[in-house]
Amino acid sequence: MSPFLVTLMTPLIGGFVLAAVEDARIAARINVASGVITFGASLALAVSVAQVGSLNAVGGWFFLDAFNVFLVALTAFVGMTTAIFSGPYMRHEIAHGRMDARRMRLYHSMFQLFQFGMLLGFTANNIGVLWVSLELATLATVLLVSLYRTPASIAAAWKYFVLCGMGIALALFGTVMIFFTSSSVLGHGNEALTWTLLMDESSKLDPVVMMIAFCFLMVGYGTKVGLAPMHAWLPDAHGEGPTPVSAVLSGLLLNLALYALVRLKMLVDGATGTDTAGHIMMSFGLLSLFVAAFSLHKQRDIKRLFSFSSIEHMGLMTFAFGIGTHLASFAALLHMTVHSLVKSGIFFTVGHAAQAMGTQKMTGIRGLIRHHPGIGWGLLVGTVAIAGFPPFGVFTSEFLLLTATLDAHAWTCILLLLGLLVAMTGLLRFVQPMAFGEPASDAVAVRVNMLPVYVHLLLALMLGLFIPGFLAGWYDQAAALIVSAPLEGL
Amino acid sequence: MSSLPLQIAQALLLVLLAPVAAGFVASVKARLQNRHGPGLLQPWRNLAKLFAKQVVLAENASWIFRFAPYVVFTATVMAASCVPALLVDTPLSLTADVIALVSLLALARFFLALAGMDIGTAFGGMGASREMTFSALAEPALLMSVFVLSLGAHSTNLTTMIQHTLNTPIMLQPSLAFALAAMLMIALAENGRIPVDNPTTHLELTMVHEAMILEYSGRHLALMEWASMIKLTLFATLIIDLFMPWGMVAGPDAAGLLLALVAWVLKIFGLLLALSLAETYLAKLRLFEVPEFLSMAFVIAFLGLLSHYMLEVNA
Amino acid sequence: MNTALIQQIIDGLAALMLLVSFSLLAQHRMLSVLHWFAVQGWLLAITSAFVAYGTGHHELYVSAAMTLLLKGLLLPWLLWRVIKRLHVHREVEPLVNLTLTMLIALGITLFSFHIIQPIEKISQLLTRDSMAIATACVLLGMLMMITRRKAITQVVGFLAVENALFFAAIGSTNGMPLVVEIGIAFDVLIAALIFGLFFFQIRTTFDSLEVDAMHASLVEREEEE
Amino acid sequence: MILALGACIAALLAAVGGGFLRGSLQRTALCLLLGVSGLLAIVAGMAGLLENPATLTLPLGLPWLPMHVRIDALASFFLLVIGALLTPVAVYSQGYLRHERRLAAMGVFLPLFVLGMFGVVLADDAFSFMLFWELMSVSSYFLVTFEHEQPENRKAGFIYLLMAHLAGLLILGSFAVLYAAGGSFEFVSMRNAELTPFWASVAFLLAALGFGTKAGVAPMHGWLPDAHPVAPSNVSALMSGIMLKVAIFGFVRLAWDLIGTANFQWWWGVLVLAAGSSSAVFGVLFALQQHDLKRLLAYHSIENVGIILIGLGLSMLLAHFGHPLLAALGLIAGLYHTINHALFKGLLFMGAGAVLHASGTRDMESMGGLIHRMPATSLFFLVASISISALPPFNGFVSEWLTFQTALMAPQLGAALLTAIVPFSAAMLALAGALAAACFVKVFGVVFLGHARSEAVAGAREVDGWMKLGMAIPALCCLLLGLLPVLFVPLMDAIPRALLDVSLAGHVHAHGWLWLSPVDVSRASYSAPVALAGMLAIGGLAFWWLHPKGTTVRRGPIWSCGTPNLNARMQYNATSFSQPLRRIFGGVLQPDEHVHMEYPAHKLLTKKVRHVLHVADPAVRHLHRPIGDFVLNLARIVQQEHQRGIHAYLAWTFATVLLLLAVFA
Repeated sequence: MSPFLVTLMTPLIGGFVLAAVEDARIAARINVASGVITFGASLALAVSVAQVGSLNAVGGWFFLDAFNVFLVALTAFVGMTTAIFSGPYMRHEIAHGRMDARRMRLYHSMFQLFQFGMLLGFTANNIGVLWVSLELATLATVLLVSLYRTPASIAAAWKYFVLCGMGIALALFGTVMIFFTSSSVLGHGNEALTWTLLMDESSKLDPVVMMIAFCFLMVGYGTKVGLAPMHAWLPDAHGEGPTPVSAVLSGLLLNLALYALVRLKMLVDGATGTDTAGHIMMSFGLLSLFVAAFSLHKQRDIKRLFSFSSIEHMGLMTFAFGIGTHLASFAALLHMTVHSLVKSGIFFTVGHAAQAMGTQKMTGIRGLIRHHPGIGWGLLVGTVAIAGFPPFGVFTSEFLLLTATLDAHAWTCILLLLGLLVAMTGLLRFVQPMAFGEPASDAVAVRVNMLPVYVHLLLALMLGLFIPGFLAGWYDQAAALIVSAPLEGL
Repeated sequence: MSSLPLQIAQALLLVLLAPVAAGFVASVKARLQNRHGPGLLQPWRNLAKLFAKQVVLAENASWIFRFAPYVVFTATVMAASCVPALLVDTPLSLTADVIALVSLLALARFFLALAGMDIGTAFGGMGASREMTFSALAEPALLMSVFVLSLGAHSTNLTTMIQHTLNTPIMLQPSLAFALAAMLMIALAENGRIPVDNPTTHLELTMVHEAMILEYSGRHLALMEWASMIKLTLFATLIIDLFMPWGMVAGPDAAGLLLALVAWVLKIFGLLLALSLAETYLAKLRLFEVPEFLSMAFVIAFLGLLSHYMLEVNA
Repeated sequence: MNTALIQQIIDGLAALMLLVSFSLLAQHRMLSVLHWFAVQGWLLAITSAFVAYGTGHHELYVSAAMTLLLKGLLLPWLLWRVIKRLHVHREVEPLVNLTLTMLIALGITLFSFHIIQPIEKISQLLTRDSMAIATACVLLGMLMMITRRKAITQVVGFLAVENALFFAAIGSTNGMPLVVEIGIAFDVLIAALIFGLFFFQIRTTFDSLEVDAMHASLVEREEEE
Repeated sequence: MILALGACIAALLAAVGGGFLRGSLQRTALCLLLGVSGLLAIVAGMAGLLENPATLTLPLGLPWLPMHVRIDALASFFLLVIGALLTPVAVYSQGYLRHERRLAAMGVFLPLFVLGMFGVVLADDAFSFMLFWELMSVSSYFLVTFEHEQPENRKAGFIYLLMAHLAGLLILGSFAVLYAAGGSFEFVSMRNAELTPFWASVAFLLAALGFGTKAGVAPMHGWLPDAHPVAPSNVSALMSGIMLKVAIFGFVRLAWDLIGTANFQWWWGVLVLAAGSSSAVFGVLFALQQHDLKRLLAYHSIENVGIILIGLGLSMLLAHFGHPLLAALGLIAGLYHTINHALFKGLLFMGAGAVLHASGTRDMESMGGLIHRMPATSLFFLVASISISALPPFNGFVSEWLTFQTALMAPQLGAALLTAIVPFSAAMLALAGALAAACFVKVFGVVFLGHARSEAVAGAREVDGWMKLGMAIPALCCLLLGLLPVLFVPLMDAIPRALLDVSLAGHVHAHGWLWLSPVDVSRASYSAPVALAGMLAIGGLAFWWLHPKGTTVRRGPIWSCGTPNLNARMQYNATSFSQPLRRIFGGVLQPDEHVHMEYPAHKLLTKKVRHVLHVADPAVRHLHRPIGDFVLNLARIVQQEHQRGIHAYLAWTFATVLLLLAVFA
């Protein structure tokens, strides 16, 4: 059985198995095991892809190139660490009566199904299937967000569901429109939705239709990326769901949506031959950056805080992909990686912090370093990393992004810098008092599992200091795929 | 080069003459106030008496208090010995140009003020505070006038400046006039003379210099007093060197030296006469009018600078 | 029948589709909303059947059948049960009064015609004209979601959008590939189920289906100190 | 080169050691390794100043941009500066940290901080420069918030990191401009970049703002007086002593080396000169009003950075008007003051740390009379005070004297306006110097002289040998650098040779090793050795003459104008000392000063007098607050949009679709 099928099928099977497992402990183990298998397989997959460049699987329904294979590996990795983290975390939740066995079953199986949706989306070669899988992942996470059954969580899930449902519907409409024009080129079969073929024929597609389609796709997938002004669902969904879910939402789901957007942008560019689509993405990116940066200053809930930071970073990536030069795409891909790592790491820490202090209110969280150095430093260092300070990878990618911007649109640099500064202030003003100072009296000791956090931060650190050759190679190829221009200058 | 002994002799002369000069000022003022002043040598007698007396120290005086008089004295004398009085070109004048000279005096002032703070009386602190404040305000004005003077000679090296003045034909230079005015005002402030400070007062609230040395006695007091007298003479000599160096000799020949000596003494006493007149006819300023006095000095010096560029450069 | 006739029939159906979307917006009573929604489902089924017949894409018959079952019968029935079980108030409570909604709806329709009109010429399909209608229907569905207060009306709006999409797929592109169709249908089904699930949760937690009630809970959850 | 890297590695090891060891072993390892690293840096610096530049490429960094490392004259000099202070501080810390619990944080971040500074100095491409620069900022942030229980420390740290980040971004912008011109991040290609005057000015302004912010130049200094005092004293010593200098280094590197003297505009120099003079005066004026010892020293850092900038600004002007030799003089003056300030400010902070250590307070109003209890500390502190007051024969004077001499070259500039501006800024420099002297009379007088003003201070004890040694070394250096500039300036000569390709060495000791002469001995000359020797001779004579045989002194009570029982609170204190200046410069300081009097019965029978004084920093009042409020208001507006219901959000999406369609389709 090929590594690809293992990668894809393990979560699916895992999902159905876990739906049947009663005992939460065993379920957690299976969860981890499935994560590990998936990751291993995805690594094998990555290696094989690295050898042959790109490969089609299952009769052209799936295909892998440098762009998505590393995203697959990343997804599998974060999924694995999240599974590892969620074990003790969820046990604590059960112990404190926020969860029961039945919902744990739902949780585990949905978690795996979500993974399946993600991997399916990344590997699908058919933009229709891509849409379906994104919808699948969304539906799975909707159930996860409402897991606690608290009024707030249900309301959040509802908001998430309705807004994303609407968004996704628009995306579908965009897809239909693409089909509308492509069917006249590639006939009425699946070919008309197969990305690789579309890419080859993209110049033949009707520019006007493609532009309209892109408008719908932009708003539709943009909603799921969490771009302002369609981002309203994101803070609630992150804030109310269980922490592992927040971690994968921020770390993975947004990536998938952005991935879809970029894939389709490539088609649109091919059709229109202008970079209007790029400019649209850039403006959405900047808008989100600013909205998020300023919103950061007014948060009360720690998880909402970091979800706004996710919006900010998604804005950055969208902006970078919008620029569309090789360097920019490279930066965006790098940023995608480090953001997933660091942000999910932060969410792990935040979850533990909230458990330790018994609240998600930032006013209630104090003196983490004194109370539990692991959590405190984890949070502080994580924040420093996400705020774009070296030697962490976020700094590297933002550095590259800035230079790319300077090459392409020098003056937007100023906006970018302003946004980054405001955002960094907003994060720090809240994190500092939480990490520092004397802990609150009613803080409880928690069994924490900081290993995933440290692993993530270390990886981000490594990416900040030097990018291993194969990874750089991937980014390079991927960037080359996104823009068929060679890496010049540097 | 036999000028090193000459140099030392000249320095000695200045140091020994200083008390007499102070005595001269005192007696002239006495005359102007229709009193029989003490003789010219009265300061010398005072010093001799103080040197003989035993020192009484406050209980909590630290080594700073005992160390300060020597620093003040030596720094002042060192400065004095760098100033050409008779000879234009003296080896030691290379040691310190005008700026370094001024900062030697600043070193003396620094320790004087520290000594004032050492005992921990209100007086000492008050004196130190005021002294440092005023000197700080005097500094820019002083530097500015030095700047003006250096414009002609392109140098702050006293010897060069003197030579420049000697070699250029006597002509009225407004910039120099401004600089002189500023210099005189600063000299008054630096030496704690009326209208800035009254060296003879012991009225608590008006003392500046006296307040700092209030606790001194015996040889320490003597050194302090002597240092301030030397400083007075030093400034007089400095002004002479910068503005009216005529009569100074380049090489050591007996006749020339004698002439130079006479010229120098006359000029010194001339200046001091002017000083005593000023001190008699001027009233002491209120404390917070002093800053205005000094800033006026600065403005004058700056005008000197401007007038140099406006009137003299292209001329 | 000749293609011209089918062409006219399909255009007629498209017109009906638009009409239904408007009447969905215009309803006062919950049940009639459901009725019109069911009608929309039937329309879709019929359209796809005709298209299948007209174009000879026989897999479209399958999707016609699916549509009939899912959107013509199952979903309306589900929603109907929900209303019965939860004793939802019979009135539709609009945020914006109906006349204004209608005006906006007209404007939107014009707008979508303006947008789509230039691109319809590029397609040789006998059903190309319906693209504009489909766009209009999508936007009208969204309008419905925005202007109705009840959660359940939002759902109907959502499903109406889905229908419009489907109509676009059938009408203007002679149907998406079957795999995609099935996938989409599958998702819609799940979505509907989840909606149903939600209604009970919302009902039990908020004892009303007012969206604002939920929002209030979120805000106060955030404000609470 | 190897040595320099050795220094970095030692620092890295120190970080590891500091992180993982525990107890006294941790402290020892930390201090030992830091000391070693400092020594290596000194040697490397010396070697680098004498040898030709060496470059190296490390297998780190971006795939297509490995880290480039280069040790040239400028880098070597700053290595020397860093090492010269790092070594004594390491020795000092061995004693200072003895009573410090929870060293872990400091153990990691102190060495990383040092490593960051080394890295900045050695970097030869923009990426590694920025990497190490930010590393320096972040780790120093963690050091500032080391004692994070006090909220004010956290606030200080926050402002500090914010400003540091701002500075970093500005510098990044400047690099970006150079990158756009040169096409690569390597300094080599930036040096050869063709710059239009406009872009050169943009790059320069960005760099000046960025490095100025980091160096604490007024008015971007707001973070400095808060951040430096709250850090542990050994850290404050490094921050004030070296970190600000690293900012100076960055400025010189960018302006002189990368942008290049050929691109200088005349107004750049004026700008730097103005910034320098204003910060010099501003810094010392506010320093005079402080009564928190370390805060006072922090303000003096602002002053001294200003002095350095005056030298550099003069150099820029002279370079622009084609007097490379004089420009070299200004550059040397500025850099000479850089190392001087590193030494004496480090020493001062260490002294302050010793006092804090012994008396447990930073408030000068409760100190006094420490000279009797801490003789050694007070001696070293006195040395530092004389040096910073720019008095001969110590080092502070030499550099300020050189700066004056450069200023005296103003007539060579030609342009009439400048010939008036330069003397004015020189006068400001004089004012600043004299005020500094006043300030340190106040500091030394209030802290070490007089009577103890509190119990804690009365019970203070002298610090241990490590700390004494740590303070002795820089004190000695202050004296040596003051006495033998003639030997040191030629060592620095490599820098102007590299940046302005002129050599000053010949002119400096044209008249023999005794006499320091800026350009030509007939212009001006200064000989500290002769002056010192002369003073010793005269003093010795006087002493010998006045102490013929066993002259005794009698101790007696203070003369108190007859009032009985004087007490310690009747002394002049810090606040009263600076009262005249507070009144004279009231316009600048805008002090908020009230005297509350309580009269029980009659105007003449005063019961209680309370004096309230608060001098707020204008940067905070007129810069930080307004900007902060602006951001918060915007944030409020954005937040309100997030308080709406789901319909509103749907409407947003809807509107977006319509907008996009309307615009793009």
